[in-house]
Amino acid sequence: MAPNSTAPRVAGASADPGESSPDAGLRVRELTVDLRVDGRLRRVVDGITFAVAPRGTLGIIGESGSGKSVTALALLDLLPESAHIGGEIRWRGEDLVRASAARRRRIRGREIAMVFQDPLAALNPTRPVGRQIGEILRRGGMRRAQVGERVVELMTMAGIPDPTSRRRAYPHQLSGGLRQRVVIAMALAGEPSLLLADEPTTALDVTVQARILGLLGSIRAEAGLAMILVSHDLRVVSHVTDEVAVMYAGRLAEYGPTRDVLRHPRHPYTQALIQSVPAVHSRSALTRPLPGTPVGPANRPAGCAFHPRCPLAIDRCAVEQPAWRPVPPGRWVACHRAEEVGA
Amino acid sequence: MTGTRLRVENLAVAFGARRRLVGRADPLRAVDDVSFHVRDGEILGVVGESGSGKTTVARCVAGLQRYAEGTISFDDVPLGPVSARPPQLLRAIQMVFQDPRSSLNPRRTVAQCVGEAWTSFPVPGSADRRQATADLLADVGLDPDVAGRYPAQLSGGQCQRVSIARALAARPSMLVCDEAVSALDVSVQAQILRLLVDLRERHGLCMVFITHDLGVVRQVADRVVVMQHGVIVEQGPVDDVFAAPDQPYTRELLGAALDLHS
Amino acid sequence: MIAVVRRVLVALVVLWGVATVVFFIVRAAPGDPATALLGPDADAGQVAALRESMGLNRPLVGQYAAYLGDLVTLDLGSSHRLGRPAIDAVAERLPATVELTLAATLIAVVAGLVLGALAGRRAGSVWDRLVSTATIGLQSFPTFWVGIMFILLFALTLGVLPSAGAGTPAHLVLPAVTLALPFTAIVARLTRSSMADTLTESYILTARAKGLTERQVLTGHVLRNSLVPVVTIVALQMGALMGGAVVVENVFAWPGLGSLIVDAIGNRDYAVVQAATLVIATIVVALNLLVDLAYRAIDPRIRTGDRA
Amino acid sequence: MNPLPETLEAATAAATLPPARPSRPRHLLARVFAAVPFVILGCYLVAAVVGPLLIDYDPVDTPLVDRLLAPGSRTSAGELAVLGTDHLGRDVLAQVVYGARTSVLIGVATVVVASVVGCCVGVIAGYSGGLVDTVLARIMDITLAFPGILLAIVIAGVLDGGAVVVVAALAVSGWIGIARVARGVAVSVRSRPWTDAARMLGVRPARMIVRHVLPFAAGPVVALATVEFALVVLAEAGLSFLGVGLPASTVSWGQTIANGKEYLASAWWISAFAGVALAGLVVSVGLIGDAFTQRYGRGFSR
Repeated sequence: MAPNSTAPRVAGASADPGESSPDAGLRVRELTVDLRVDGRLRRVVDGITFAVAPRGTLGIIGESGSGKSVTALALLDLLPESAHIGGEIRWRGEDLVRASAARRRRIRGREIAMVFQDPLAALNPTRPVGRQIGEILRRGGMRRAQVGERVVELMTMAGIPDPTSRRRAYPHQLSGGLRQRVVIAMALAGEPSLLLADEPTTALDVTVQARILGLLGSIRAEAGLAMILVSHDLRVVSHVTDEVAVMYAGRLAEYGPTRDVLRHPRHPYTQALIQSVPAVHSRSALTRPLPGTPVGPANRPAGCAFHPRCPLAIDRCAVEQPAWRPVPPGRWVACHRAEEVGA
Repeated sequence: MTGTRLRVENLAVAFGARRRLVGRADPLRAVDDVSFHVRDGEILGVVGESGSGKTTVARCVAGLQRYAEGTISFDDVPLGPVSARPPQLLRAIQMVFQDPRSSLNPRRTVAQCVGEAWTSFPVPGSADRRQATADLLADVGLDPDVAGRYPAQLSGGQCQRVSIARALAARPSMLVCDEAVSALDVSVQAQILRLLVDLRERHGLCMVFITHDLGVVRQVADRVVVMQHGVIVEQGPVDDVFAAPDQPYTRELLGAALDLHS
Repeated sequence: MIAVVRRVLVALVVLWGVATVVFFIVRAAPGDPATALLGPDADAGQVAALRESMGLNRPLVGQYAAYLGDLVTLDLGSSHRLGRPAIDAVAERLPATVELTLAATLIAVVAGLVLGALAGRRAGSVWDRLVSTATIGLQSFPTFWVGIMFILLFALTLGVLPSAGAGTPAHLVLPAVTLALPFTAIVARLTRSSMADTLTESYILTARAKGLTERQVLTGHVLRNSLVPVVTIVALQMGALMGGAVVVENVFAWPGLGSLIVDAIGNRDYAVVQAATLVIATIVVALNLLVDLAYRAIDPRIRTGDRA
Repeated sequence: MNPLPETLEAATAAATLPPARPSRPRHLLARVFAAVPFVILGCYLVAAVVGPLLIDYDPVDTPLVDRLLAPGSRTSAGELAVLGTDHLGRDVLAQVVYGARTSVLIGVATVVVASVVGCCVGVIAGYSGGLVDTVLARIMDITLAFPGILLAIVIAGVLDGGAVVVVAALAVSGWIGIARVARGVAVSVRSRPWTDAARMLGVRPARMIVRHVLPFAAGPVVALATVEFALVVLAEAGLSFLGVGLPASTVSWGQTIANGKEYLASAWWISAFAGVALAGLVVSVGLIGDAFTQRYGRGFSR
């Protein structure tokens, strides 16, 4: 694990100085997740640190096995009981890792809500969507008539046309885009302050994706939500978020304002990712791709996890895990040769 | 100008016609009046959203899907379903599938997967199986050591390379790639795209490249066919179509497609 | 609606198939039913007359056609041994079998659901292993032997329950429990695996993400969704239950269809065998049909016909 | 549609349940427990094969002087009747041992017949699809509508005894389950891209079935066949119990149990030991079948 002598000064705090008190928003420090895989505990998320200010947006980007989805599930305490979470998850100053299970459950949905990737799988096929949207309202003791009104309101907010009749529809009767809107309406039902969206548009068509991203943007602005967008798609993250955390093999490679990171990546992996994204609106030549495949927690090599694929790797990289260090202005990186990247 | 290899004319596929107890069946057209061609050494991109019929077209060309109307011919020989294709024609067109894992039989080794073609028809240069397999694996950038492994022991990108090697084992003239890179991580996707483009040059292959990712098409295709609801909306050279789309749907599609924003 | 009509038609076709199979099994029986019926002392004239009246002289196809024609008018032939229509004998015994199977179903469903739910809540838990192993035992013990051991214990040794016959609720206890045991195991195993499957669904994760308590997730999403397949298969297994009843009835001398069939087989009274088998098959097919329709009502995906 | 990225798939699966296919038990104790049913089954097989060589038994020889002797008694010939004698003076232990042979033979024969028929029908139906599949699936439904044991009772009862008839009667309902599993596997495999790839490489249907379908059907079919073996053994005993099974000259646990029923009050051991033997065999095979089912699954879903 990266030995961090100083508490990382988190870039998110500087984005909105007015609300940068340590008790606001979400601050994750040195988060580790050990999951039981084939009977063995494996460190799937290894010491990651980031923060999301109130109304802030963070993108977590990573390829398969990078631990980005596990991180999202860990934030909401949705991992199996055999999972072990270490470090700190401070939500409005309260450490959720040490909070009681009941307390964490009360935060789920009501303060931090989640939007999942596949809307068809995320919805119970045997119940009308309106009931699913209104479920926590009803369970919270709201009166039936009020729940109905609120459900229609939420559906309207999520841009679902004709909500009064649609709420009686079953998930399979709706298109992919509408289903994802239902899932979003469901997430909004608890009036959360932070929305955790895990690959919210990956299962959708491009045109639908554009609309859903637009919807998420406007809802965020109207309701004043903070958002974490977990995605493998750098393009989506680049359009939606102010800050980005790049994950590789369960660790953070790089973290900083999205625009800066994309323009001047400080980690060779980020740089390679950016170069791998094919452009639509301009002719881009095929670049020399990175060799090898992304590693998962099971086959993470010693030293820097990225060194076998890294064009800048030196002997040191195979031995010593790079420290998580600040790179001005407001950036963090874990690379021995960060200064030479892109140079 | 080089010659036309694949020619698809007025292709129509009636799909999932719902049978009714009373009244006549109403066929849902998955593909209607689709015509395009692929020239020698060319990569034709076919783009569209889900339900546009692009995969159905690919499967018709591959002979895996029966079609109601139209003709498909390769080098001016009409193409029937796979079961009716003569060996020469069968060999000529091979396919690379989307999901790298399920496109390989998990109970067979890489060598067995790759060599499957040779059990059906003799292919020049396949007399020494072991050597031929090693050559093919090298051709797609794999270590010959993987020959004895099972698909589960390989990464997604490696599986896709094995699929490509299996297709190449038949010495095809054309590859049909159905979302061949969609399930891969971006960094691996770039590798496979690079490999396909290299193979085109080395083996003089032409390709039909089905994808929903406009960026991928722009990067590798020479010409593009845009499909929506089973019909072709627009087709032409990639740069022309992408720079100045004629049709509103193409414009919408391009408008929705994101580039890296910085 | 069209789907319903189609299901009914299929059910009728199935019944026709069953009737055909029964017909040919009975015709394939060795020996001459007329001779068997009249005994070895009967003279040729008597046998010929009986053969004539039983329609045994006609060609097989003709017999088959006549048989189907009779079936349509609910004429299942008459028992020469009992000297009355076979359907009457069946009708007389049917209530006892229905009583027994219903009682067994009730016991099995209640016990099975409870056991299965206990096991399915946490796969791999102690409860899960306990129930899984116990159900294999329940399924493996032969009902006819368990019934005999019950008689030995509760009737002969303890003397608390009657060993055979019917009439009082006490008479029902041993046969119903015996018949219910393997069925309980089936229901429990189904419930367990169905719950375990449902728990892996993404929408369960969604429900947890909403902040529902584990209990609310269980009642609101898991139980309801896992019961659908259980109900279906339980009803499909009713056929097996009626089959089991045939055996159990013979252990406890329960005056139902099962004892009737075995008696009739012993006496080569094929009209009764045929009638009883057909009636049981009809009940099973009708049950399957009902379940199918009920399934449509429960699962919206099927009701709206969007998924096959 | 894009598949789930592997992480999320793994994470969501992990989030709810341990892996569906349990790995082999790792603890020594667990291994010992897992081996128990195999050992018991082995004892039965030994008894079935070797037992009759060691113990003489003649079902027709009825020394009435020795009738209804309690377990542990001495017979008039001075032999020890370990498990007692029945109402005709025949040794119960001998019946238990000879019965094992009958059960195992009938069980194996039936399961082999049912598996071969079921596999052929199922694979052909599932792989060919279309009308053939529809018709065969309908036939399966028709056979399924009969309660299996009732069908067996009617067939075996009407067609008068004999091992062949009993095997046929039991196989008639036994093949359906196998056929359904085999069909499920075939349908699922047929839609996998690797079979499409093989078709494009000119692989013929026969080779396709052998190479790409049967290997996947084998596991689930063996698992189900094991479970069916247990059910067949039960059903055969049931038939014999009802007197519609094997002829009286063949020793069967079901007959022994039926014989003992009349003497329950005075000679419980006749029914009891045969039943224990029967249950022991069925339980151990059932446990083995369960382990197989967990390892190979009921089909090829997912």
